[in-house]
Amino acid sequence: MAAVSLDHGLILAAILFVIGFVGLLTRRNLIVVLACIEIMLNAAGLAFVVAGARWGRADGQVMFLFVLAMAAAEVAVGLALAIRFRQSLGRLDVDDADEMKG
Amino acid sequence: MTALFYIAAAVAVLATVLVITRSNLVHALLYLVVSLFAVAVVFFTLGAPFVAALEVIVYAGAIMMLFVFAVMLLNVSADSPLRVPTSAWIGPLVLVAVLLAELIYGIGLSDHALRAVEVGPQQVGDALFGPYVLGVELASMLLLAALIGARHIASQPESPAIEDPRLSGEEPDAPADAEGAT
Amino acid sequence: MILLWYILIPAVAAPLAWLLSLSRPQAARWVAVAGTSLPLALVTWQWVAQAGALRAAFAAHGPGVAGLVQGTWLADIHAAWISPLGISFFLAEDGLTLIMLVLTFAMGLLAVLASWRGIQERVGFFHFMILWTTAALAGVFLSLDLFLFYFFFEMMLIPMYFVIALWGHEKRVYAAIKFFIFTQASGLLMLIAILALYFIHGRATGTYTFDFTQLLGTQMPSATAFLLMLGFFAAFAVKLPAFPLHTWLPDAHTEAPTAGSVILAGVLIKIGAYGMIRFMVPLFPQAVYDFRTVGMVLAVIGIIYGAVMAYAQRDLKRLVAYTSVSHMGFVLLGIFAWNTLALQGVVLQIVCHALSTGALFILVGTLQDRVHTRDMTKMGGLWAVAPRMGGTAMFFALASLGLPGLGNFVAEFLILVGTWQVSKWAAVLGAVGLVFATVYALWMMQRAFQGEETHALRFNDLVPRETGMYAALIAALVVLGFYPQPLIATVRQTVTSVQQITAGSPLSPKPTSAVQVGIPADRAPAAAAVADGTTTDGGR
Amino acid sequence: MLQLLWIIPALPAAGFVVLALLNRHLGRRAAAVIGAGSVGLSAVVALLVAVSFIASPPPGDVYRQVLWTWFDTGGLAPQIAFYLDAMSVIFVVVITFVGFLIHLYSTEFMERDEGYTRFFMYMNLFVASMLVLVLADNLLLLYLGWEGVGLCSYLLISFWQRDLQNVYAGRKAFIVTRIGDTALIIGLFLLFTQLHTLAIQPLMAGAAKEWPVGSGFAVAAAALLLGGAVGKSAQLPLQTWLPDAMAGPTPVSALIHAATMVTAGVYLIARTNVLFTLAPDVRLAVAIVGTVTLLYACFCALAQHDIKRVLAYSTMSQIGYMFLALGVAGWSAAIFHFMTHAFFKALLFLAAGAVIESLGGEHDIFKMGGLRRKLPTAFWAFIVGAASLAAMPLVTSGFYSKDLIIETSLGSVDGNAWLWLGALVGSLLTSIYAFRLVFVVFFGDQQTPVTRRPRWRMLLPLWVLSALSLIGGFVWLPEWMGSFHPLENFLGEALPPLKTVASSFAYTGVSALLTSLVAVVGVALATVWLVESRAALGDFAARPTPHALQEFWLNGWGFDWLYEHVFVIPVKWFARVARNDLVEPAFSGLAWLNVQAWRALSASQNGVLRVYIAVAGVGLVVILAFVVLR
Repeated sequence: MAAVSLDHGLILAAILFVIGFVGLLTRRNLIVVLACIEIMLNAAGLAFVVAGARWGRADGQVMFLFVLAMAAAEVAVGLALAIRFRQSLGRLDVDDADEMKG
Repeated sequence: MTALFYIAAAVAVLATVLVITRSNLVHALLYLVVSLFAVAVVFFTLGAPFVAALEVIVYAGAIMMLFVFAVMLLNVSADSPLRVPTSAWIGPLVLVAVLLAELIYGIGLSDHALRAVEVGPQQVGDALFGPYVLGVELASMLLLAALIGARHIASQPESPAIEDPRLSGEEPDAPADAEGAT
Repeated sequence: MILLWYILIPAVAAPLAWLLSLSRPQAARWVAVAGTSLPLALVTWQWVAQAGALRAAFAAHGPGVAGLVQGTWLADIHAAWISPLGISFFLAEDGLTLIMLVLTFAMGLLAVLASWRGIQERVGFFHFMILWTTAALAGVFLSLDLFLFYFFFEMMLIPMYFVIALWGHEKRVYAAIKFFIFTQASGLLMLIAILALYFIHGRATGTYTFDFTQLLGTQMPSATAFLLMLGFFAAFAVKLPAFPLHTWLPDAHTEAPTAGSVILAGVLIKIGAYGMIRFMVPLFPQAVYDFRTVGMVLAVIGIIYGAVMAYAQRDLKRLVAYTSVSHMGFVLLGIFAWNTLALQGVVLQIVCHALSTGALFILVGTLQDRVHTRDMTKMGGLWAVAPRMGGTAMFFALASLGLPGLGNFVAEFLILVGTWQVSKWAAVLGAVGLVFATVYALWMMQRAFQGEETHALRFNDLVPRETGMYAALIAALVVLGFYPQPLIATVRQTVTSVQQITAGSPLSPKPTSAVQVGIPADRAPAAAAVADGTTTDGGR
Repeated sequence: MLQLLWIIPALPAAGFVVLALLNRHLGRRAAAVIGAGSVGLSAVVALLVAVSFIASPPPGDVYRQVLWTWFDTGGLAPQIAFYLDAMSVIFVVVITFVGFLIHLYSTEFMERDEGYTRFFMYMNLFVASMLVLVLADNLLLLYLGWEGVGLCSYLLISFWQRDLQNVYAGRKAFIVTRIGDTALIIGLFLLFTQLHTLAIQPLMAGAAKEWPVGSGFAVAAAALLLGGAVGKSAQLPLQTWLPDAMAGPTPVSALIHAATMVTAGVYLIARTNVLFTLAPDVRLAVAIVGTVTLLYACFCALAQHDIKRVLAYSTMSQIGYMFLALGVAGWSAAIFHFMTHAFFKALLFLAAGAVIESLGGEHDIFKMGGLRRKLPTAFWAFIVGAASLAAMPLVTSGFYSKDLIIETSLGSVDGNAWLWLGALVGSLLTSIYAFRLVFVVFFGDQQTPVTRRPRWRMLLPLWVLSALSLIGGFVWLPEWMGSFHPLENFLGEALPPLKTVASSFAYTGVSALLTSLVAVVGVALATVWLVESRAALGDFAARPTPHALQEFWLNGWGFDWLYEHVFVIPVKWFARVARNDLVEPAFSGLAWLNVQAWRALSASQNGVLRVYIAVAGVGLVVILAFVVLR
């Protein structure tokens, strides 16, 4: 059960985080942006759990739980905003939202 | 068990890569679900069964469902795929490569503990309602706020833009594009 | 307790003037007159009553540091304010402060009288600002707690900004903002210096306090001392317009209303000089000694550059403003010379400059009210139109060029003699500055008052109110010119005790030659002992 | 009686204050009475004090009256105190007496002028300042008088201030003298710093005690005092202001630019003669400045058209003689010449004033002519004045004082032949231009009609001064005319006696004969050129080189042009260039930079979300790099 080296767990979390970040930078569709944020949050949660596993304490998993709650809340509001976004701007392209420039 | 960890890790990474590269949105979401399941398996191999379960139930189950519903509601698939010229990928990739290198180097500095200790739901439960009881309350408030917020934002009066072209009987493709183009 | 009245009376009169003006606008003027003349009477009474005490303080204690530290003040209040931080409400008054207070209230009263006809709209609010400035100025001169000093230093800025911005002339907003930024930015540098001093002293002696008398002589490496001195110097050099930092003055003075210019020229720019004498040099004598050559160069440039710039101006008020730069160059020269002669000259120059330039500003202001322009090219031959005004302008132009027989000459002579003993070339260039002073003063008279009446301007000559003001100022200048001894005696105690504090450093050489520091020979050795015993040299 | 000393300067000062305060309400008559009266009273008191000083001399032949201590700080404690000794008695009497005559003259001369009260106000202030200058016990009080007279000279030169030319002349006078005053005040700094006092007598004693002959400090102090004297007495190089100072009314020129103020420099050097004996080469410099100036002024005077400018250059040259006398340590001789010069030069100026007034303000001598019969008093006054100026032998006071100086310039221990020769040539030229003036103005045919005839208040001073110009010299007869020289003995109490070389050529009969002969030859030449063959002179002057030379002399050897280009134009250029403050760009530049920075930063907010996230990513990378790699 415990032969897995924790470093690899952290490396996995890092890779997932990084992939999420790339997605964030390149995709222009709002839904995909939200998804990428989810990936990054998930990677962060993974890191917490790995840390908890390292010390054998539950704090890691408790933190994961909070991350989860926060992610859920974030998605809910995010998607609601997506709907409004779609209504007002017609398209879900993130680059349209640039009134705040200058 | 370690083999399972590596397999699951590989699946997770692959799935995540596919999420951000698929042009079709629904495929992307589904790959995301796969990735979440893979991560759940990783949790399991790391000796955190409670969290693995949670991952499956809440993350894959609830949050992804929200996404899917949103996709359906927003009728997104009809939009023109918002492709970014491949040249635009180079910048972020370089940045991210540097970031990854730093993270891995940082991780390399840690004390390379080998043994992952099993942490069952019992301990998590004690911790949750022990020192972290305040955290739980706050989380619940957060969720409540998100709930009301999402409901309020999403329920604005219908605005013409969202009318589904097909209902109004015109040619489905032309107006969508025209509409899309504005 | 009397010190509190000096700040409270104008401070209370300020809102009163504003409120009363809502019902009857003219009432604000009388409240303002009361708000300034009452404390003026108070401080003059104190001056007369305490003159004996001043002489006694000097005779009995000798000018030892004791004079400054152990409270042989004329009056002082020491109350805790924010004690955890070591901030105390510490007001104290000695000869120099007394003179500055007299000047503040006199100039305040003059400003109110000068704007009797000039200011018509928002009269109450205007007098609120004037009285608030006067209260803040009184606070600045009285406070000996560095934090309190900085508090009043900043508090005086806001009303002055409004006076210039609301009642000024064409480019008033630009001038007001420029004045505010210049003073505020340099004030912040001083704040940093104060705080640094506060912490250095705290760490060294364990007691964290802003009390100036305790901060005196804090030990610190000379490089830090130099930096802190520069912080203080920045603030005071901007206030006293020293050469490179003076560009705000012409704009502020030109655009300010008459009352604003009078207070600005009369008292505000004197805070720079007062601050240097009271705080900067005693705190960092060694640093000031290292900085002395640069300081003197700036002062001399200020004198000559100010004079030539005054000559170059077309705007009459701007010309008078640049004369202030030139005169304050003398003050800076005297402060860096730092011996009895120079310092007495500085104090006398502060008073005489306030009187002569204040009068010139009132004159130019009232002329502008009559002729509706400040441009000298549009004037000419006004002597024929208003001979009394021409005569008065001639008198004050002569005062500003340092004509012997008037106070300015005695001041400038003392400063230059004092500077000669420190650095000969500075005194020579300062004396050359006098020639340039003649150039601009006579140039002003020629362009504005003499020559042919080119523009057929018709306006009435001086009204009794104005003649009364000018007569008082003329009398003061002539008395100071022929018998300045009362003023010198009042300030003697401060001048010698301030030099005692810096006696350790090379800034003021050991008072071996009694003549140097003006102590009667018999007590020189005793004073020297006092100097060695108590003062630890600040920042050797 | 000596206690009344302080009243002498106090009276004119009081006159000034009264006139200043009641300016508007005084009629012409009242102003005249107060103006001339105060100086007259002061003259009376001066005479009383002089008589009592001579009759019963105070102990040590010195009387010191302290009024109050000016101020006392840091070792400097000047007192407002008056010091009366033989020399200042002479000065006070001459100033007040000649002053009164000129005030009386100007009551009529300025009659039709609208600034009547203002004129007498300034004149009274001038007399008061001059008296303070000559009576000052302290160099600082002397400086107060010194600047006071400079101020009054400015106020009076630009008295008719409607015409900007006069105002410019007044400004030029005040600024040029102020340059000299700067040298003087620096001298004061040096003297106080080294000798710890400014009271003249202790200063002189201290200097004599502490400074060896020729010591650096003595030379520097003497040179600086010479600088001040040169400025005020219009000697080279600060002489350009005197000819322009003629823009003022004629009584002003008579009082200030002939009799009193311009001799302030002579008084200063005579008063501080100890310093000059300690610095022999500076004293020699005084002699050289004197000689060069007197020759320069003679040549300029020959070429002038304006009657007053001729007299101005003549004053400059006569003061050159006084400087020459001081330079060769003939202190008393200089004072004697001051006295006689005051009489005949005031006479010449007042006579010129009468001529100008009667010709309705005409200044150009070539437009005058043939006034012999029309203005007899002026004519005879001019003859006496010119004769005294040219030092006609035996008859005029000028002969006794100027020839004494010429004799001393060779005979004194410190004299030398070159100085003597310069003085002699000067004497020749003086008599030429003096009588050129007389012949051109009073002989030949009349060109401008006489409109107004001077009345008694203008004529009386002319008569009195003519008398004084004739008999004034008998107080100090030369050796070969018997040993009657009371003035020399009287001045001997205050000033060191002249040390002479007994065997020098100067004291032989031949040189005395030569000096008096020179004056007569001069007059002869003038008569030949200007009366007999005037036409011949005219065409000689028309030829190119003499005309150019005349032009060159007319505008004072080009000094004005030189100073204009060396000093005035650069300052004006700098003023024009730096009109709105050289330092201003530094701060407005700061503001501009601020604006550019704002513009650049706002461009970075381009609204694209992904750019913002990328920037955040870069930030993350940097922070991680910093955290991880450290």
